[in-house]
Formats: sequence, C-alpha cells, structure tokens
Amino acid sequence: MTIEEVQLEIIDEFSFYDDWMDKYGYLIELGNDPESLNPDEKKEKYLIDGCQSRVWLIPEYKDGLISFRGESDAIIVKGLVALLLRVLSNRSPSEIIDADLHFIDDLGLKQNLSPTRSNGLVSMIKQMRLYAVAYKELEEAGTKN
Amino acid sequence: MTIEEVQLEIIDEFSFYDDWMDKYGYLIELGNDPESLNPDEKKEKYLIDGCQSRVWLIPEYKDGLISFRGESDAIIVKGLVALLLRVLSNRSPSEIIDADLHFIDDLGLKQNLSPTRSNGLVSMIKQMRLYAVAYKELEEAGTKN
Amino acid sequence: MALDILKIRKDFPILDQKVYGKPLIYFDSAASAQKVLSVLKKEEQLVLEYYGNIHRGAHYMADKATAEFEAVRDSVKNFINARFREEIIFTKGATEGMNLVAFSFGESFINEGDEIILTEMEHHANIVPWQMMAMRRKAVIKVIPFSDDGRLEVEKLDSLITSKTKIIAVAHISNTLGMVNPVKEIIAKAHSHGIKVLVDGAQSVKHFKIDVQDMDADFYSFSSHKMYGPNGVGVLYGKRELLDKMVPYQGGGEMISVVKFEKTTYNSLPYKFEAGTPDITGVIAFGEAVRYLNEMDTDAMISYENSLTCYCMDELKKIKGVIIYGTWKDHSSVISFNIKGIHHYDLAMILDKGGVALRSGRLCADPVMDHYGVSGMLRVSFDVYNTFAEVDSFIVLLKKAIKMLGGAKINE
Amino acid sequence: MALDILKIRKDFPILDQKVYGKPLIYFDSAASAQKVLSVLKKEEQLVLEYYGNIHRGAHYMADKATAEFEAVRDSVKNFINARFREEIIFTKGATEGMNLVAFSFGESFINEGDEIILTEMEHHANIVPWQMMAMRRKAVIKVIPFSDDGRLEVEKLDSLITSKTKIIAVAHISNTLGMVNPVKEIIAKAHSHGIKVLVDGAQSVKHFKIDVQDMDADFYSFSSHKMYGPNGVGVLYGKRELLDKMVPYQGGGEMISVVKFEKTTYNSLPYKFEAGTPDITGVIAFGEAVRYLNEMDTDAMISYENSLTCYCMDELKKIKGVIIYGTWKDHSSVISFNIKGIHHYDLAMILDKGGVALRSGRLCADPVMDHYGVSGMLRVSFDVYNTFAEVDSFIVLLKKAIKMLGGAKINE
Ligand SMILES: Cc1ncc(COP(=O)(O)O)c(C=O)c1O
Ligand SMILES: Cc1ncc(COP(=O)(O)O)c(C=O)c1O
Repeated sequence: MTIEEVQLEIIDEFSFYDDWMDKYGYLIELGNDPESLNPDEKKEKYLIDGCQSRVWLIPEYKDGLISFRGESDAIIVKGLVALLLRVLSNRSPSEIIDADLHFIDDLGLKQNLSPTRSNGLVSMIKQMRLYAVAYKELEEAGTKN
Repeated sequence: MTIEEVQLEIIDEFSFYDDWMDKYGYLIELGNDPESLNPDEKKEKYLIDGCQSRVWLIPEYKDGLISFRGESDAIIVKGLVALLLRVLSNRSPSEIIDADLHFIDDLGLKQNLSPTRSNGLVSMIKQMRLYAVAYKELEEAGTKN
Repeated sequence: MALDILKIRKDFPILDQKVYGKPLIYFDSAASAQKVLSVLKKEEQLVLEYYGNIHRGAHYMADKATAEFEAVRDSVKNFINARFREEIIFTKGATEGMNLVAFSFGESFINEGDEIILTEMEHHANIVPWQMMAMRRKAVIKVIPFSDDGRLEVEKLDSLITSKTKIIAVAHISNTLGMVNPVKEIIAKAHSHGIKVLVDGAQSVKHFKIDVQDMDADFYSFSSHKMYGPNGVGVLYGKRELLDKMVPYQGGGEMISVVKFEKTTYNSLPYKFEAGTPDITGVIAFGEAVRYLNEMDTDAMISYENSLTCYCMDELKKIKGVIIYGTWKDHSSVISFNIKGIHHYDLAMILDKGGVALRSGRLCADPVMDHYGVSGMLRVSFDVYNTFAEVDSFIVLLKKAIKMLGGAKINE
Repeated sequence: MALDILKIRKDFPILDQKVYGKPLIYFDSAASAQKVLSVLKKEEQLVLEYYGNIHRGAHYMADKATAEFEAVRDSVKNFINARFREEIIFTKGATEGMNLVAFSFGESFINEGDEIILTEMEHHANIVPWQMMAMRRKAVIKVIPFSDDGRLEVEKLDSLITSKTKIIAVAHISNTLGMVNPVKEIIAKAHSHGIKVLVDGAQSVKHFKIDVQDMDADFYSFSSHKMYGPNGVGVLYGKRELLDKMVPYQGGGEMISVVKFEKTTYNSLPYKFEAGTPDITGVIAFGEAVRYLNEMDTDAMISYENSLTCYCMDELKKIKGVIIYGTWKDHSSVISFNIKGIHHYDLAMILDKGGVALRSGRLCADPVMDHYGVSGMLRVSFDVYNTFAEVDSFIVLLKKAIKMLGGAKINE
C-alpha cells in the first residue's frame, strides 16, 4: 500500500467513531499494543523531547527501506506514534521525504501536531524526514561509487 | 486680598472670554508684560526644567512675606507664571503652604498643570511650596532663639 | 456577604460557551485569568475616542490618555498600599519585573562572591534571571528547600544567610504547590541582616489583599493578565530609596533627562525604569481590572476560592492512586496532582476533549518536578468565577478518563 | 491606482471627531499611529471567545490562541521577508528590541576597547542602550554626524571604522529630520569589514516595503503601535546565526529548555528571547494590522504620503521666519520646524486648541536639538489617513497662531 492508501485506511477506521472519547479510546487501544521498545532501547540518543511527553524513535535502514520503531511515555501519544509508524515505516527515503501527511488533520487531531504542542510528535516527524534525507544521500553516494 | 479673593478675581477676568483662542490671547498679553527677569538672573540655580518649556523662579523673603519673580521662555507659560505669582507672591509661608489652588482648574487650563505636562509649571508650584516650608522653618527657628 | 457567582460570571462572558460540544470548565486561571468585560470596553473607548502617545505629546488626546495612564499608577499604588506613586513601575509582566530587579539590583549591589537566596519552589521566572545575573556578577545562588508536603523549610534560612547574602527572592504563592509562603517572616529576618527581599507576587496579588508596606517587601512583582487585566502589562513595586540607587534597566525615550553622546543623565522615578512607549491602552485598561478587584469583596472572594479548593481536594483524595503535591496547611487555590501509573498528558488530552481547561506538564518549575522525580503534573486552579458544579463535572470527567486509560496502576 | 482616502479613514473612526469643538487633525502618527478597527475586533474576539495562555497549555482555547499567535510570526516573517520564522522575536516595542541587541550582542561580542558606531540623528532609544552597554563592557561609542540640511555624512564612515568596530546602529528614517538614511550602503560597507548592523526601523517599517534580506540588515527593530497595531508589541528581526550565538536577554518561562539550580539550558529560537507570558492578545491583534498593511497598495500609500509632505513643506516655506530641519532630498513623511523668535511650545498649545495634534519639544533626540542649538521643535507627521484639506487647515491655524504670538521675530 502507498502512503496515501494507508492514510485513507486509517481515516476509514476512525470514521466509526464520531465522538471524541471514542477516538481517544481507539488511540489508547493502539497505544496499549505491547509491541514497543525495550527499556534499554530508550536511550538518550533516540529521545525526542517535548515538554509534555517524550518520544523515542529508532530507525533502521535495509534494502532501500527505512523501518522505524518508536514509543512514547504517554499512551495516547504512543497511539499516535503507532499510526505514524504504520504510515511511514518500511518506506523508501524518497517516499518519506515526499509524503503529504494529511490524515492527522483529517482525523481532527491536528492540534496534536501543531508546532507548539510540545508532545514531541512534530519533532518526531521532522526527525523521520531527517533520517530519510540522510539515508537518501547515502544511497546516492553509493550509486556514484 | 486673600489668595482666594485673587483667584476669584482672575476667574472673573477670564469669564469675558468664552473662546479658547481669546483665553490664550489674554495669557499671551500677560506673558508679554515686560516686567520679567534680567538675562543675567536666569541662572541655573533658579531654573525649573521641563522638556517643553523652562521656568525660572527667584524667591525673596522679607518681613515675614515671600515674594517671587519668575519667567518662562514660552510666552503662554509666562502668562500662566504671571497669574501664579499674582496669587502666591507676597504671601506668608503659611498662606502659601495652605493655599488651595483651584483657579487653573476653573479656567479650564488644568491640563497645563498635569504632573506629566512637562512645561515646568507643576515643578514651579512645588518649588514655591518648598521655599515656603523652608522659610517657615527659619521663622520658627527664629522665634525659638 | 456571599458573592453572587452567577452575576460575576456575566462579567466574563467567555466562560459561557462550549468547547468540543461540552460546557467549558476553565480551571487554568493561575496560568492566565479571563479578562473582565470592562477591560475590553475601556480599550474600545481608547481606540475609538482618544488615543495618543503619552507624556510627551502636547495635544488633547495625548493629554487625556496621559492623565488616565497616570491615574492607573495611583490606583495600583492604592491597591497594594505603596507609599509613593513613584514606586509603581509598569512592566510587561511579572517576569520582566524580576529581570529588572535581577539586572539593576545586581549591577548596583552584587559583587563577586555575593550570595542570593531563592527557594526550591520558584517559577522559572524567579530563577533564571538570578542565574543569568549571578553568572555575570560571579555571585552564588543558594536555595531554601521545601518538604515533601510542600512546606517551605524557612527554619533553614538561618543557616543559609551569611554576611555575603544580598537579596532573597521568593514566591508569595507557589504556582505549582499552591503553598503560601511566610514572606513577612522571611522579610523580617532578612531585614535584620540588612538583606533585601523580592516577592514574586504573580500568584498572590489577586488572592490576597496585598499591603506591601505591612509586608515590608523591597520589591513585589506581578502581572495584569492573572488579575482579569490585559496581557503585556505588569507592575513592579520597589521601595523608592532602593529604586533611586539602582542603575536603569532599559534605555530609551522617557527614561532620560538629558542625552549627550558624552554623558546621559536619567529621569526621576518611576520614568527612569520605563523606557520606550509603554503599553498605553493596556495600562489604562488594566486600571479597570484593578477597579473591578477593588469593588470586589476580597475576603469573600478568597474564602470562596478556598472552599472550592478544599472541596476539589477532598474529592480528588477519594480517587484511587491520586498523588497531590503540596498538602501542607497554608494552601491557595491551585492543586497539582498525578494519578499513579497514568501519564499526566494522557489525562490532560482527554479532559480537554471533555471541556476542561487545565495545565499539564512541568508548570515552569523544573526543580519542583525534580523534587518529586516526576516528568510533569496536572494542575487545576480556581478563580472566583468557578463553581462547585464545575468541580463536580471535572471529577466525573477525571474518573472517566482514568477508566479509559486503564485505571490507576498502583504499585503495592 | 489612487487610494480612496475617505474609505481608509472609515477604518480609523477615531479620526472623525472634534476636539475643543474643532475637527481633529491628527498629525502625530510618527509618535503613534491610530489603530485600525480590525485590530480592536480581533482583541474583542479573543476576550469574548477564546483566550488562554499559549504554548504550554493543553486545552482548546490555549491551542487556538497559540496557533494564531504563531501564525502572526509567519505573517511578520513574510511582511519583512525574513528567511526563517525563528528570526522574528516578539518584543514590547522597538525600544526593547534595541535594548535586547545592545545587551545580548554586547555580552556576547563586545569587549573592552571595542567600538560601536551610532549616528547623530538617532532616537534616544538607539543611543542610551548602547551607552549603558558601552559603560558595562568598557566599549567606545563613535558618531556619524549629519550636515545642516539633515543629510547623514556617510562618507565619514570610512574614517570611523577601525578593526575594533563591532556594530553600527542606525535609524532607517530619522524621527526628527525625516531623513531616509542609506542603510543598504552602510550595511554593505560594514559587512565588508565584518561589522554587524542594527537598523532602527521604528519609522520605516510602515513607510517602505521592507525586505530585510535585500537590505541585508543583521537586526531590524520596530513597534506595532506605529503601524496601526496595538501598544505593547514590537518585533525584533535578527539573523538566525547571530541570534543563535547570543546569550539570552531576559530569563523566565518559555525561554528555557531545562532549569536546574546548577545549570540551566536555553530553548531554541525564537523562544530563547521570549521570556514570560507574551502579550498574547496584543500579538494576535497585531496580525490584523499586518494584514491591513499587506492589503494596502504600498507604493500608492508611500507616494500619497510623500505628496502630502511635499505639499505641507511648500506651504510651510511660504511662512515668514519658518526654519525647517531636514531639507535634504531623501525625505519621509515627517517635518520638523520652528518659527523664528516664537517658542515651539506656544505654537503647540494654540494649535492644540485648534484641533491639531502634533509633537513639540525635544522629540527624543537631544543630539539633533543640540546640533541646531534649539530647545525644541514642532513636528507634524503624515499618514495615509491624512488629507490635503487637513494640511490647508493646519497652515491657516499655524498662521493665526503666529499672528497671536506677535509674528515671527526675525533678526536681520
Ligand atoms: C509564581 C509565578 N511567577 C512568575 C510568573 C510569570 O508571570 P508572567 O509570565 O506573567 O511574566 C508566573 C506565571 O506564570 C507565576 O505563577
Ligand atoms: C526612530 C525611532 N526609534 C525608536 C523609537 C522608539 O519606539 P517605541 O517607543 O515604540 O519603543 C521611535 C518612536 O518613538 C522612533 O521614532
């Protein structure tokens, strides 16, 4: 599935909930998913700090694709992280760089991504793009040699 | 005449003018009165500075009465100074200290005496009272000895 | 005399609205209070009827604005019972007041090796300016700690004071713990050693009847936006003889007497500390907030806020896993808390969707967070326009949120 | 395209009134412009509909206010064509911007013996902060003079610059002489010597289409209240790489990253320079003033203001004994003058009663007064909402006032 398709899928999933509390309930469900980082992986170097909540993000680059794993100390933020990973993980650097992330907005969760909501999410997306740019340069350097 | 009587007299004089321009014209007339300080009397120590206009004030104490002479570089202010001298000059220290100066207000010229109108007039009145207080203390010291 | 809260709420029409379809419950007045309607009306009048740059103008509108601006100085003087109007310096907020003192007092009186005493529960605004100054002047910062119940350990002050101590800076009311600190006692002790005291009044100016002479504070700093007034306006009270001896803080128009490239002389108080065009409309409108507070029955207001706080505290205590920070008896109208095992931000996000406006996070008081070893807290704060019904709704919503998040995870 | 001045005046309803029974003629916009109606409407909306403390809140109203506040930063960035939004620092006014740079640049880059160059026609706000800093850092101030016709003698710059020169601070437009200074030329020369330049944009931000990148200024400071916006709000533009290297100015909430008593780390730009609760409503309302100016045809506005100025200048020149200060060709929309033998304040008092709002006195520029050896001047300043008819009335009133005061006393 393309980034766009996954976004539409998520929007579709959320369309079942017309109440805020239900949307948040679903995010909590996603956030409760045990698949997350080991305590010893929550290292300073993976930390994206926000004054409200913290996010850890670990990238891995293999066969032209970047996969991300991540977690937050706040469960709703963790749910949002899970959504973002579903959309952006296992993608090529170019896909990530060019991605138009509109689903957060469409879900009405935009405020969680405002640059001044210091929950770490905005910095996380920025960080994902930075990794993508870095790996892309690596790729291009590789093809040149 | 008491301070009060002089004030009423001035208010009466101004009652002929119902137009601002005429009131100011009368002040200019008063300000044009040649009886003023000699250039060499305009010394630093007599200067009361305001950022808009400057006022010089010279006190003299004789036989229990304080007489003042004064001038301003702005002619309308000089007119106002003339009025203030007419009310407050040749008075005993106590009279000056206790004076209730309402005529400026009654003439509608109050704004010229607002503490923030830096034309020197407010400081001048303050200075006159300070002189009065000083001379009064002198008097009392004198009676004690 | 009982207050008519519903009548008071009419003066704050913003409160009567829904957010996300839920009635707004505004429990964030300690961060910023809502503005009383008369403040807006005054600004409107200025913008529509008479506005001009003050002090230096020589025309009708400027005169009128100047007179009103300076009249607010008198109102504020009376409001906090200062001795002289020159002791009232308009700033842009409590933070600027603290910075002004840290700078100007520092440059004038603090030398290498001198000491400054703060408390562990200060807002960053009463820590960082002192750190910056201490770095510049090579001074040392010492800290009065607080106990786990939030009580400031004033008894430690004796051992902190030395002959090098020049100033103590202390919050009258802590914005996190809600503790009311014994500033009068601290000031008396400080003065007996010739030490000056700055009181951060950001949280106390509206929650007490402030009398700076009785308190004998050397400096007292507060913000208009926490007392129903406009943003961008604050007041620094300082004792005249001290302010007179201090170098100015900012340079510019208004604060000078004569400017020459060789030598500039400064204006007298209060103008010496008011460089640049002030917030003319803001200050004049702030006068309306002061008037509103003056007309309010302060005792009734404080006792109402206290009973709201006690009620909410009691209800919170019934919730499993609740941890309240600042439980000592001298408490004001803010409550900071956490639910064990639940992230504060998760709760804040859900409560927001339920219409509750509160604060979560580090509350501009990192040392307090570090004291308790937490990454953040939730804070509710009450004002006279809040109601018991709002507290009830909040508690219901909080319980619901806790349930959604899987209940308090209590480690036995 | 011609401007519809009468339509524009409707956006400033305050102009349509009488003072002392005479129609108001507001010729004091260089001191403070009147506020455009939409600014008031925006403040009203905030106070009535959504207000909360920004950035750190986690609730609906705070979010909404935060988003709008930060959107204004983007508007301002575009308005002056800055490269990055972090280069836009909200201050309380132009004066504070100058103080911020004098302090933070000074602490970071100025050492004993270093030199700062100012001009003889600066506003006190661009003199005193540098003097205070120079005193603290033991630096030296040098001055570019101006000729009697008001022209800045830029050709003298070469002889003033030394290897010790660190910064030049210059007004884009002088508030007394109305001269437009060749800042681009000054900046190019300064940069060729590795010297930074602060441009005081208080008078120019509204009278030009400002492009800080094209001008290549390192700092550019201005005030909202001179551009139809609220009081208490200003903007300091600074190049990111420079601001990044400078120590903070004020300490407090918002500008920190982590606060510990041992060591505090600072937040990133722009927040590093924005301590304390900002003027939330003021900044958001200021956004409306920026929008208004954006929607205005800038070229038409400038050319209209210029023609008003030329017209008034021509009419003034016909009056016996008039002395105009600043007659060189690069002139903006303020005119300062005196009538020989008549005190400026006398004229101001009479003109005031005739409904004319203008400035008189030292105009916050003592060195300019000293240059001409006068105790003060009269100043009229024009804005797009002024009319030719107002100029005519002013000239009539001025002549009448001169006559009342006994006519210009000309010494042959
Ligand atoms: C105790 C305390 N001090 C200082 C401040 C700073 O006030 P302001 O941001 O209005 O300058 C606050 C408010 O946040 C506070 O609660
Ligand atoms: C050239 C110039 N610089 C600085 C200022 C100071 O601006 P403010 O008082 O708004 O800080 C002014 C306005 O008076 C000015 O005209």
